[in-house]
Amino acid sequence: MLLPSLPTVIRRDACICGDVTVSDRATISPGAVLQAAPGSRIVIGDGACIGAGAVLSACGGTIAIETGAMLGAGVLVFGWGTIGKYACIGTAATIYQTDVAATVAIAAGQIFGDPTLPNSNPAQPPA
Amino acid sequence: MLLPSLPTVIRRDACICGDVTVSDRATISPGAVLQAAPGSRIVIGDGACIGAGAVLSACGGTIAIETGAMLGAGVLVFGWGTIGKYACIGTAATIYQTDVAATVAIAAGQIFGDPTLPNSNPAQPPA
Amino acid sequence: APPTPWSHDLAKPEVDESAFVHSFSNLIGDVRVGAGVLVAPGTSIRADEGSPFAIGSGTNIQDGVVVHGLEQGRVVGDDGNSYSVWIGRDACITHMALIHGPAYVGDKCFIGFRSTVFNARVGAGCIVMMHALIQDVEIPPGKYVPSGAVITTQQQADRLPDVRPGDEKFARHVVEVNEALRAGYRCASDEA
Repeated sequence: MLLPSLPTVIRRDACICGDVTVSDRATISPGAVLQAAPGSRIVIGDGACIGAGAVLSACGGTIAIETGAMLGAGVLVFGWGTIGKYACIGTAATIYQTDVAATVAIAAGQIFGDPTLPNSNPAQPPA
Repeated sequence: MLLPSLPTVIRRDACICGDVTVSDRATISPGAVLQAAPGSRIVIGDGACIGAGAVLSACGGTIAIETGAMLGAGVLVFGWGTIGKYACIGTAATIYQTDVAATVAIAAGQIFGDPTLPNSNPAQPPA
Repeated sequence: APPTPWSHDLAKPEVDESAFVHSFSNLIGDVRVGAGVLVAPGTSIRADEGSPFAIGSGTNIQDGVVVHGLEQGRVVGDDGNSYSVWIGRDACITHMALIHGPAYVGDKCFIGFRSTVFNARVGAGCIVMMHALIQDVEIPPGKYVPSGAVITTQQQADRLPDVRPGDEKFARHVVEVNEALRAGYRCASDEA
């Protein structure tokens, strides 16, 4: 597998703009960018962790990161979608306009929601 | 699958004691506990993120959290072990005296390194 | 920009006054930014080893993009001069893409999420989808590079299909989102 390039963390703080709600029990790492276009929202739940240099760009709906969900360093979530409770999204994965079920773990560098790829739906949670 | 519960965070600060080195580009969430027994160490690298209420207890060696690695809320790392670069350890997982390879994503609530459990070695990184 | 040991003797970026460079980005060295360009938060454009860089008018550089260049190696830009990185007009360099010089990205190219262009030329009007690697090749204008493709030999580059009607659907959507965000940035910076 080609591991895509890892994020460069150039800033110690995070950039949050637009209608973004972050639980005070969530953790946002340095260099993360959370931005919601006008009319769209981002909601980050309790105990969620957003890794260094991750980008959440909401447009056309809501990006919800539920309780205890984890986004690794450099993860990209684009458009809209819910990352379910306790899901774990590996480093440098891309989630495009799609939901990820609760407790799913996604390996580093994967793409989900690409309309041009077969099998671009996230795995189901472990039984 | 039984969802793990999030740790109760009663402190806004983290508790760091013993020989613990934290990169100033790492993020340590409220209520995390990092403690190294005499003769043991903890090292936290650049861009690493330690979730709320996570517990790292070094004993008999070094716990190293490498660059960009993420530990979700309530993760327990006990004994010694290296969490490789950009690995992602899901909420409330337990890592006991074992290493986790770079970029591996581990689902919430899993246990690794327990000698009494079968299949208790962390997944290998994607080929 | 945070200083590097060698950055004190670097040329300063030249940014057209109609361009928007978000403060949460890192732009250093001889970078020539044209009219109406958007440089989003979390980008790093460092002409500290290879330089100069040119970013043509109307192009957008989205969140998390890295543009950098090797000290050695140059491409010829559309103006006939040598550049470490040339990005043409009305191009779209999307989230997390890496453009590493020597690199040429032509007018109206679309470089999808997390794709890499290194030591390569991507001709005008190409659409590169997500997580692709383009290295050591020259892609003719108007080609389509699917998601996850690894194009590292000229033979592979020459076999790429042309962009077909419909291929630009995803690209257009990402561009539209970007327009919405640009409006948001403008509001935010007016408030500030």
